[in-house]
Amino acid sequence: MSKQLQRRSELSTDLGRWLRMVEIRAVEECIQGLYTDGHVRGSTHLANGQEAIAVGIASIIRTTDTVTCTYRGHAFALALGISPEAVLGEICGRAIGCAGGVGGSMHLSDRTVGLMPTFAIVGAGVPVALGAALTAQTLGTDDIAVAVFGDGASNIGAIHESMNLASVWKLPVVFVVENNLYGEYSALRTTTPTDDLAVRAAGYDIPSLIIDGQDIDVVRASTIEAVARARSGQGPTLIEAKTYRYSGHSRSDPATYRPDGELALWMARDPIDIASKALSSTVIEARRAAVLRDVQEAVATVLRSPPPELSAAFEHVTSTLGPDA
Amino acid sequence: MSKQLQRRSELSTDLGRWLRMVEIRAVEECIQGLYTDGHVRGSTHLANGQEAIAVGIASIIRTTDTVTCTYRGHAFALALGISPEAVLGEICGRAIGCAGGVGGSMHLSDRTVGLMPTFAIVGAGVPVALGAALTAQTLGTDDIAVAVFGDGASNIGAIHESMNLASVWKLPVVFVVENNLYGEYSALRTTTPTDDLAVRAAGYDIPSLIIDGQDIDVVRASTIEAVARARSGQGPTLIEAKTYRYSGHSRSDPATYRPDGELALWMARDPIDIASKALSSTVIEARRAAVLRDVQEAVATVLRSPPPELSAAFEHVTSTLGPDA
Amino acid sequence: MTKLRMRQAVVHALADELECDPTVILLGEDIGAAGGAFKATEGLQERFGERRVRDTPISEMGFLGASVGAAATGLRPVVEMMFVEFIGVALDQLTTQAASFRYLSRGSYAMPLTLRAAVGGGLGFGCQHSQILDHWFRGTPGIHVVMPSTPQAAYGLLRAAIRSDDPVVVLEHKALYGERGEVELGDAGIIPLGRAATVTTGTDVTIVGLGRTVHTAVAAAAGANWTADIIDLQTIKPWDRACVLESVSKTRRLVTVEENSAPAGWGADIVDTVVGELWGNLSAPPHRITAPHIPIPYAQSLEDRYIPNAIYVHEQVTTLLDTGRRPAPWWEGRV
Amino acid sequence: MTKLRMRQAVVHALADELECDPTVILLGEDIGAAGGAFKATEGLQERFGERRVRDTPISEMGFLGASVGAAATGLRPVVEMMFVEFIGVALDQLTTQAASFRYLSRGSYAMPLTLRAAVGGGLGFGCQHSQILDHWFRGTPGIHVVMPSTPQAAYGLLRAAIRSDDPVVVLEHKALYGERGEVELGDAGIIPLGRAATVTTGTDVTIVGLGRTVHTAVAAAAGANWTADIIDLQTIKPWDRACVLESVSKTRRLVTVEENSAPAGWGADIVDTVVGELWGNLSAPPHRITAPHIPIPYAQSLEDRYIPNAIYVHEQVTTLLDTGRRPAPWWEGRV
Ligand SMILES: Cc1ncc(C[n+]2csc(CCOP(=O)(O)OP(=O)(O)O)c2C)c(N)n1
Ligand SMILES: Cc1ncc(C[n+]2csc(CCOP(=O)(O)OP(=O)(O)O)c2C)c(N)n1
Ligand SMILES: [Mg+2]
Ligand SMILES: [Mg+2]
Repeated sequence: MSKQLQRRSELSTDLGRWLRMVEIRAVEECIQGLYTDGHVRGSTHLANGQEAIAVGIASIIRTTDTVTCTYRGHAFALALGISPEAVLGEICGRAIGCAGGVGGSMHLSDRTVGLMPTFAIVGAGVPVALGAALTAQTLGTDDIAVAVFGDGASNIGAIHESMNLASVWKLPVVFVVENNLYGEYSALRTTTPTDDLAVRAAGYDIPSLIIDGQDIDVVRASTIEAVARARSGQGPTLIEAKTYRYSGHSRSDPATYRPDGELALWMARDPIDIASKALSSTVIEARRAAVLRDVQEAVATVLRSPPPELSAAFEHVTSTLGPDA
Repeated sequence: MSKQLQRRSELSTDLGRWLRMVEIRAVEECIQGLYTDGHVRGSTHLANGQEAIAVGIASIIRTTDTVTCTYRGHAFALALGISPEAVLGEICGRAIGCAGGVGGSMHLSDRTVGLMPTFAIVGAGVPVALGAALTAQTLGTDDIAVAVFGDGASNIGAIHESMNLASVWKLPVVFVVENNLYGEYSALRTTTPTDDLAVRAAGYDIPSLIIDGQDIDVVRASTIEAVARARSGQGPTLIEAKTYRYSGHSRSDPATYRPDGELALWMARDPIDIASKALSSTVIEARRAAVLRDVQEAVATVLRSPPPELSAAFEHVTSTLGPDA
Repeated sequence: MTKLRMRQAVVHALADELECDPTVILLGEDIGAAGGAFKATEGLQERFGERRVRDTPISEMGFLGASVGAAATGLRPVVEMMFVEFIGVALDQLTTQAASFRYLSRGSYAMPLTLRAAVGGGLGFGCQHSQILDHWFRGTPGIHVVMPSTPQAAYGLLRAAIRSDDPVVVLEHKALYGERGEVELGDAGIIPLGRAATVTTGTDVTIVGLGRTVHTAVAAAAGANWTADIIDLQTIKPWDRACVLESVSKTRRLVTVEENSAPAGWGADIVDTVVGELWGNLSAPPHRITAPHIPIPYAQSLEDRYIPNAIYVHEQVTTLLDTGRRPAPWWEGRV
Repeated sequence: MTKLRMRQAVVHALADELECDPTVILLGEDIGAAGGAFKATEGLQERFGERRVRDTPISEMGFLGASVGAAATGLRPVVEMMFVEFIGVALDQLTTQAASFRYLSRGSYAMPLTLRAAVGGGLGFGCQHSQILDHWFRGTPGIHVVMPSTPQAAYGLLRAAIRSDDPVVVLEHKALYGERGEVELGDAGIIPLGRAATVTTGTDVTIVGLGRTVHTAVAAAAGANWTADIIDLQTIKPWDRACVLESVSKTRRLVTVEENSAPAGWGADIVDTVVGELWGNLSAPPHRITAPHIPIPYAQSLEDRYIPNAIYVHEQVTTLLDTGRRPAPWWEGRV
């Protein structure tokens, strides 16, 4: 079994899921430092605070299912099974990165765990997820697709078209909107007339659920329901997971636009804390330390590892005709 | 007063509106013949059966209001005040056409009556209408905009984005969906999961009305309500007008996809017939004959009139820099 | 060989691929029972079913995006865009998503996506339904672009496009759908991507055309006091350098004929390459014949003048050969 | 003169137009309190209010379309597209709607729409946030396209763009936002559309750059054994034929330097024009220096190599002048 599949299978227990959330949080905490030290270029988007959604979903779906996710994709990448080395390697532009260092933070992927290259254009991944669902429907497999997007993305046309299309064609797809209350620096209420986004599902005759995205058991339960509907040919479901990103939108955003106290309120409902309740505190402390050590080691490995060869830039541009010469 | 404004003012009476519907029907009936005789190129889209919507709306709004409408625009163009010569001239590519013959059937317009060049790309006119509303809101006039689109267009992204934007910004706009049950050769139920499109308005917190588009008085009443809301700063309304096009989608479509009897059912509720109920039959028969004569004369005028000069093709490409040289 | 109209050749190509590969599916607006706005999918839904020949809602971004996802996961979707301009509401999915999928996944995902679109002027559809717009796609690495000139090319290039593991844009000129020609069906009729075809051979000039302008060039050469290698480019991207360079090495003169205006037309890159490769071996400046840079006018007389026709191409080439200098375009002084 | 970073020059241009014309409004994502992703609208909402400096939902088609309608009816909207790639979800509104509005209304409606977009590579944003993409707009009649190289040009071209009654696309290279320069503010600082600027004069070659590559060219010429007319194109469409032709008439050699790859790059049309107009008066083949035709890679070493740099441009020009032949690009053999 590959390392990624092994990692994915670890999500079958409460402890395994909790540890993955811990790992995600730790990896993201390293990124800020790597950025400051000049190892991360461009932009990078942390999902700290949103770990329960990624891990909850990853723990339910199969590796032959497909996930399309956004630039805010570290959590999903790690949850689905990509290793910290491959994620951090990509973010730092190293050959060991999951895209060999040519993609960067916004384009993490690994087909063996079902993660398409994460999408840097808002909304773009949603119709693409429909396509994976269409393949399953056409070939008669019972694989499904999960399309993850943000509250801000809800206002882009691609998502409207996708909801309608998925409903008319009864595609096996689960729409997951991570409603973290902000799209970049804009609060939801300034860009969207309703507080809940799930209300739109009715216009497409799609069943919807509004859930607490901070509680992994809630995420899992609603995912089970939506996935069952999809696999059994009953079509799409929209899950709106209320959540929060602790950091700003991207590495350059101090998030001063948030009202005082809002962050604290959400941190009081931290998904890792919530999930820890079910676990014995002695066990988890030891295991947490191991995870943190592994993440530190991954960082060290990445920093020791070389950038891609120049030839990597010329590979995989097209299939047969060479690099589109 | 210009001829167009004069024509617009004629819509202030039941009789004037009825005559305009008669005129529209007559003009469109000529088009099929003009097409067969080789005077109409490309494609052209009749709105026969839908006249009450165009005339009803035109009779309520002001000439300083803006209308964006589709390629199926003959009815709106004539209703708003453009003359049969200018409409038919454009469709036949003559210099007297409202776009000087360079636009064609899909691009009718006249700024003096508020009609922007009609839109040949599905959905494209809807955000543009928002822009006219934005101008009014920004400059503090109480003009409004009307965005007309079809049932099929409801599934395109531009409309979703526009509904949301108009709602958040409380723009003075009236969305009018002419639900004629078909988008090209596709029945609504094959492309859209719900029978009513107005249900989507709730997702944007926009009030909506589902109306009988064949009864001009109903169209007028709902337009008055929506326009009042817009002018008084209370934001957009969605009006879904149930209607039917008697012809196929465009001149090349025999509309064989329609179930037997459907057309007859709708023709039994013809908008011109319905509107005639309130009028004295002796008056209307004489006036109808005059309108038909005028339309025949307009056709003759158009057929006698020259195509545009070659120089017309080079004018109005850009403003100052010449034809974008 | 079978005599077919171009639209029928398209139907045949689609049918043959649907037949021999169960992963091929078609998507587009009214391509099913209606057979497509240009009847280029006629009968296919009846034959292959509603699952494989899918009518879509009017949601270009949605169904093009879905095709991207389907192509990545094992299908070979062939998307019909009724008019190429409609890609303006969905371009992202082609040039940003499909084009970089393979690259970003380091080859894990292939992208066997074919996008057919009707293009070109001459039929009075007005300025928003008559363009070629190859420049929207030509600048993007990872995408191939082809444009057939004949029923055979429509058949052969489309089958090659569907078999390609990369996104291929197939631009079908709507004025050619009704044209007839002999078609070699079957695998022997497949035309590989990236190869031009020499239509006539001559000595004085190489004329490169694409789609409809190939016929314009042939008509322009008829009865001329010069003879030409007329090359049908077939694939615009990547275009066949070897074929063009070999010909121009011989004729020492190049003319490209396109229905685009100059600023972003495909001829410029060919002129540039020829200038670079054959510097010192040219007897006249390579020359582009294009349309003027104005929206395509509706009225017949104007649209007919807009599109480069055989008489104009004949005059232009003749003047070029006579004078060794580029002739002015017909609209000079108007712009 | 005031020393400003390019981003500040943009703020000044916007502020001056907002100040002197009440119909100017700004729209874009997070351009208000946040001051824009690149801080090129900083402080403007505070100064001019929420009605005139509007944060938009993430709805590019919606707010670009609304800007088209606003421009037609009396406002002068300036739209910020955070990254030029995002226009891929809204292109229709620019190239199909805005571009033909004046034409189809026979001049009744003007279209004073300005679309600013951040472009270009070098900062590690990856292949979907680093392109120039001028080719998306260059083929469309009715649209102008400019790209500033300095704070002065950013100020002057943007003010001219806002005052134009036509749609103007302003491409701002994100690597230049932080660069400083002296800026002449006020009306005297306005730079008319359609005019190039000669940055340095020389005798051996004319180098045409745009945006960041102007600086690359200047650096390449420093200490070279040749001297160059370095021309900053400023407006890509319509580009300044008179300026370029006059210079090449003198130097007899042309090199264009662009951050695009070759197939749809702007250099080709310039090469084509120069070849046509100055045939027989050139001492070397006009030459285009471009990036390779691959997605822009993320890793720094790769991205740095991707973008034409001063050393490479120096080598290329030197070889061209030495040999009278075009040098091969650095990636030859790799593609
Ligand atoms: C089409 C498009 N428009 C704008 C952007 C810039 N952008 C990147 S992330 C983002 C905010 C998205 O917010 P949301 O959907 O709520 O997701 P979140 O970042 O909160 O996870 C924006 C505007 C983009 N990448 N693509
Ligand atoms: C973006 C786009 N996609 C497709 C088309 C082709 N098309 C023209 S009209 C039409 C049907 C529109 O149906 P509907 O909105 O119901 O309006 P109706 O024609 O019934 O008035 C289609 C698909 C187009 N013009 N633009
Ligand atoms: Mg968000
Ligand atoms: Mg309809």
